[in-house]
Amino acid sequence: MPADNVTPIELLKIYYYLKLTRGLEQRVSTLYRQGRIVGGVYISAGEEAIAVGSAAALEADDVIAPSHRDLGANLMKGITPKEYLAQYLGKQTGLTRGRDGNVHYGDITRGVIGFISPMADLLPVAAGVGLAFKLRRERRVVAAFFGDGASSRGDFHEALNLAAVMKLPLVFICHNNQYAYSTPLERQMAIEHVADRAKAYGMPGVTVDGNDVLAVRSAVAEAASRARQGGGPTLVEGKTMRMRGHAEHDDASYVPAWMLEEWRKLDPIDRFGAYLRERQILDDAIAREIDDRLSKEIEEAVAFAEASPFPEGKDLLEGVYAS
Amino acid sequence: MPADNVTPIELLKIYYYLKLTRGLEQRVSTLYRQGRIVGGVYISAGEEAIAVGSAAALEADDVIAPSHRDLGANLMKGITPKEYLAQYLGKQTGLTRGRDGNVHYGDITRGVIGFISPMADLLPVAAGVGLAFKLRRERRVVAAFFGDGASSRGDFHEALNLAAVMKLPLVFICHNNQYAYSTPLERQMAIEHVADRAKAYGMPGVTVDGNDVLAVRSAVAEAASRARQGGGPTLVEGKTMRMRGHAEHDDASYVPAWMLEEWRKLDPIDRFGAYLRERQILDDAIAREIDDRLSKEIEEAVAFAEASPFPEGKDLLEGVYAS
Amino acid sequence: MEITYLEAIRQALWEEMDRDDQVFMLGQDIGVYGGAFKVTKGFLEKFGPERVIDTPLSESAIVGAAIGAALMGMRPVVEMQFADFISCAFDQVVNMAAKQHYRLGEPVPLVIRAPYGGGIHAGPYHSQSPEAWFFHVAGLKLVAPSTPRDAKGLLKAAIRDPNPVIYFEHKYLYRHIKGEVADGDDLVPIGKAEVKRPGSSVSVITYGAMVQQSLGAAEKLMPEGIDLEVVDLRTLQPLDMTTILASVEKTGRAMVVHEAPKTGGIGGDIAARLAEEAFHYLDAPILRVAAPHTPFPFSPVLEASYLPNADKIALKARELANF
Amino acid sequence: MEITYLEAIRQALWEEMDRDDQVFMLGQDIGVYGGAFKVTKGFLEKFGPERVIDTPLSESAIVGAAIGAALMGMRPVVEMQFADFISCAFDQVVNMAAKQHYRLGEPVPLVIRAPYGGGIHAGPYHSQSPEAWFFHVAGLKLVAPSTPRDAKGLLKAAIRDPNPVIYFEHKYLYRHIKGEVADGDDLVPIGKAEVKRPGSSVSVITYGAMVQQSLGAAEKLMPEGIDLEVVDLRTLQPLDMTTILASVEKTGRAMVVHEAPKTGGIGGDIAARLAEEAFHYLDAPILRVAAPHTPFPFSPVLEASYLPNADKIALKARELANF
Ligand SMILES: Cc1ncc(C[n+]2csc(CCOP(=O)(O)OP(=O)(O)O)c2C)c(N)n1
Ligand SMILES: Cc1ncc(C[n+]2csc(CCOP(=O)(O)OP(=O)(O)O)c2C)c(N)n1
Ligand SMILES: [Mg+2]
Ligand SMILES: [Mg+2]
Repeated sequence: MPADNVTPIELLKIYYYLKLTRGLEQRVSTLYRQGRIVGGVYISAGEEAIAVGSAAALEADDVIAPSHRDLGANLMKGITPKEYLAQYLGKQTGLTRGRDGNVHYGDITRGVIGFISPMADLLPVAAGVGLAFKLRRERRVVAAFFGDGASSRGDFHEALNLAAVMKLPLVFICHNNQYAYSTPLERQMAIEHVADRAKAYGMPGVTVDGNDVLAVRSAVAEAASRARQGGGPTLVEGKTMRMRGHAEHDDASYVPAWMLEEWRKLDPIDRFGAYLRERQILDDAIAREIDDRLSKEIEEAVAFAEASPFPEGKDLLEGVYAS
Repeated sequence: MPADNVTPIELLKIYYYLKLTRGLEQRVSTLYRQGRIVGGVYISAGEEAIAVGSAAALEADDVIAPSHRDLGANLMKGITPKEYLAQYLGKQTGLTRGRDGNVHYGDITRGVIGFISPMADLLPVAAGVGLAFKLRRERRVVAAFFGDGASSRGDFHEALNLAAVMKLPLVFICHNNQYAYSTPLERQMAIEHVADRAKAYGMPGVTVDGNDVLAVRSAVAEAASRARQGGGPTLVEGKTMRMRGHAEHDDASYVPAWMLEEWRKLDPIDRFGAYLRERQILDDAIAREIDDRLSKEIEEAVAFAEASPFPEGKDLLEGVYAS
Repeated sequence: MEITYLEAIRQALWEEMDRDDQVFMLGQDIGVYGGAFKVTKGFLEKFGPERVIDTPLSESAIVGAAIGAALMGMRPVVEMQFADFISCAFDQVVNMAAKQHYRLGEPVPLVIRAPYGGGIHAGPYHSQSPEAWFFHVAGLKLVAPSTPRDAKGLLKAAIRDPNPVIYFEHKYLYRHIKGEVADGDDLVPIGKAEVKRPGSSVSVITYGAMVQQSLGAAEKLMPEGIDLEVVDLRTLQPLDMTTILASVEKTGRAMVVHEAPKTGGIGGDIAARLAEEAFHYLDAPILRVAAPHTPFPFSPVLEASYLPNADKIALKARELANF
Repeated sequence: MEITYLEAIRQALWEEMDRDDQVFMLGQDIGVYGGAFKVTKGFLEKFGPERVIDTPLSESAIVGAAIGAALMGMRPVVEMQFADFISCAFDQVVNMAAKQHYRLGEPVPLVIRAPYGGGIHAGPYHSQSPEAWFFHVAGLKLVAPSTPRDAKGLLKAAIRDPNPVIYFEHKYLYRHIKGEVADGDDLVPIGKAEVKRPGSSVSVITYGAMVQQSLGAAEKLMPEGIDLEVVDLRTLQPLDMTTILASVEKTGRAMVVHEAPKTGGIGGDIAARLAEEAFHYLDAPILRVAAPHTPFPFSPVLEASYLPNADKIALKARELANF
């Protein structure tokens, strides 16, 4: 694992966010099974390292354009577990005040572009945020996430091309998790690496082990630093695996069992935990302390969300237009 | 010039269509200047070799998806000069019976998908024609044309990716004529060759001298033969130059004069003519005969188009739906 | 035997695929997975991967490719995973598919299945009812069945129609409504409305999921002596004005009900036509019950407030009856 | 001094760019070339390439990027080369720009300039009037000026508005209409219609190029003692129902006129609202004069038959006045 100059405190922070991501999503999955969630549930289990490693490489005032498996990055940008859970429950205290659901939230003031469903739609928008930085001579970077599936959409192409031509400060980050819903890679593209698509735009394309959080961090840090210096965008692909169904209603029986077994051995949190223990940054006591803090934070979030009010029907018409 | 096994008769046919294309377009340009044309006029002067060379590489039952500078290919597929001129004049005898104009015509029964304005829109459609061939086990190929500018559109990306994944019998052919309207290549893409975009799809990408009609023919023939044998699509880029304005209203003052001068020396018809003379396939007598035949054909077409009636206003409502 | 709306759609697809080997399906996750709503479960096994095509995540290419295959005389049936994503293929639908026959006389026998509508707690991007956009576009036919029988009969008719047909299948109805369907070829003709409940007081002109709600309103109002006539449009384009006008001539009172937003919805057009063509029969204003001018909201309270239902319809119908 | 409609647009852009350095423009060929219609001629020289950005041929990326910059508080003004190509950016407009404020409370101060409309012999892909699609989408504002003064004042208001505004500028009017504009900041408020000609017999509710035609119809009918009131909507969304209703209350007769196809056009909504809200004032059916349900045709004869004009308006207005 390429630790670069990451301090132990930072390493523990990364560990914390990896665990928080997994813990929160597991909790939401349980709530889903109990029928306490409105709508579908999208889990990033097994690929948290891409979101967390990427966000760990950014500066505080950088912006992210998350996709649907980037809870870890959202949390690192300051979205709270309470907001996250309230969103899933359709509550007034969620970031969309119940107007939108599940993973469709964001807050531009905290540097998170609000995710919407149509895959790859955020990529041109992210390019525009980068354009604003460029025009204003701000040394800020946008990290824009998407899946292997999303890379088949026209908006992916148009956005990466635009960013490359205009040398915008972007890092495009792909969760290559082998599937788009039920569709395996070989039915999505005739290339091996999504990073190869970078060649069509004249930008660097890098493939990393997406389950190695420090490898992701390092690749994104390098790309972000280049972008910050005016060197234009980079495409970073993290190879990983979607370890659950597309959403929690999907048992993913179309995924061969051996694939999941192989990838389970590469679990990014297990691996990073082992690494931290090896480097003696983590031990049982710290791990327990972290786990305790996490479960407290998660349960508080659940309690908060469940206690929160629903939006009121009479508010329906408000806020369609800004004034 | 890679003549492969092209017979003298075929070579003369290619020469004829190059000259016919140029002659017809020059004639339309003159009519435009005389105010006898409805709407804009799009000319392929200097890049006829791409359309003609490509069409010369196809079998009779192959299909083309032309773009707006592919008159040469349309003619070779059997669209007549009369139909072409009637279209420009908005006459009932045009292929769209006056419902559409200038270069927006086609005839699927002759293997020409009707071109429409939004750039790159025909590429997915061409893929679908290729899909029909594949599903029906017909050994036919689709040649789909587009410009450098069109390659920035989402539909370009989606179509090439789909064709590659499904191994469809397509040859994607780019007129890289250095400009999209007033926009030079470097503001459209950060790569040198449009053919590099093939790498994003796992298909072969070939760059040829677009002003060498036999080089184009040879590259397309190779790609078509691969496609016909189930080997999937290829991207062929012909380097050329748009020698006139985007349309005839545009004086193209944004194009540096030296560029036009350089490219004029590479005129595809002059070069091919010289080659034919060298190979003693063409001489003054044959050239004169061809020129005579051409001017006759062109003038007949003009006369036909001018004599043709306009569509009648009362027909406006007809044919919106097929029955 | 009573079957669900979803099963009726499945049967229509199955029988048409069986009947005509030129019918095939393209879409995301329709093969191994059987479609996001499992409409095409079992089709891959029966008809094979050449006729049940899992595509990359590329709506524009999917529709474009279907157009291409249709131009060659095949009968593609496209599944949009959600109608919301038809926005990503909008250009192909309105500029390519819709205009082809008018321009060139070439039929495009294409069906786009658009799972639409709300009531399933799925928020702004999985609940929209976008039919009005297409209602404004000449060259498209639009159908929106409300019962299993119509669902089956209209889908069969759509597949056999030589025009591009958008088939709006309501997601809420999939499993919420059951009914008889005839065996074999019980085609429901495109362009024919059906009076689902005869009545004398007020004509309720509606379609899709609002047919049930309107019938519910009729039940509610019966004890008050208000007798609603419920006209189910079934086909939105072309509109069956004969049936609509006959109903309004009888009742003298008209309201239009749909789930899509009122502003710019199809109801406006129907009301406008009545205001012009039925002016003499009308004893009261024409009312519309439809969603408000906001995005589709997620949280159940907001969704309930947003969607028209039997109570809201009854309220307005009473107002009208007592006018 | 009288200036053209085009010059008025140019002035508004120029003055707003000058006033606020957060205003910038993106589009195809707007820089060196000055735009397909030369609206932005001279802007590159004055404001430099960072604020007058020539983009690749990528409508979706252009709109998406503008949304991103708007999210950061900039004031992007996008030029579509023709309104017809907004179909290629449809998803970004309706799913991203329109819903952002409702979902997240984040303003998107974006202007899309859409050169629309016919009468210029430009056929199906360079003549469309697509405003009705967007009228159905909550979160967008739509303006469509008919005079130089409104063109200038509304564009300034649009640029300062915190919402996404589509600015429909009519291509036929560009150089066909002249008028006075006030010096300096003469903003025309969004949401206010204007009675362009007071009259007592019939209210003609219209916008865009049809305002002139309606005024022409009024002239024609004067000698017959028929006195048209011409209400110019100017803003299509939000509709100024107060002004519309006041006019209809006065005249008791209403017709709606627009160039876009009648079926599914905005006129349907206006007529429907009148049929509901003005039932008591109406002495006659509400008529609509608009284009028929066909694609926009190319040939001048067909185009003349297709487009509404003063004669067609006068015919219907006479019918209504004599009702
Ligand atoms: C334009 C569009 N089409 C279809 C969908 C439905 N859909 C949601 S996620 C998904 C698969 C996405 O795959 P990928 O981008 O690889 O992300 P992953 O879910 O694997 O993380 C699909 C088809 C969508 N959201 N947007
Ligand atoms: C989607 C779309 N946007 C804009 C236009 C307007 N337009 C017509 S041709 C053109 C430039 C095309 O450039 P290129 O593809 O390189 O072809 P060339 O004209 O150079 O042969 C533009 C911008 C269009 N037709 N379609
Ligand atoms: Mg994936
Ligand atoms: Mg070009």
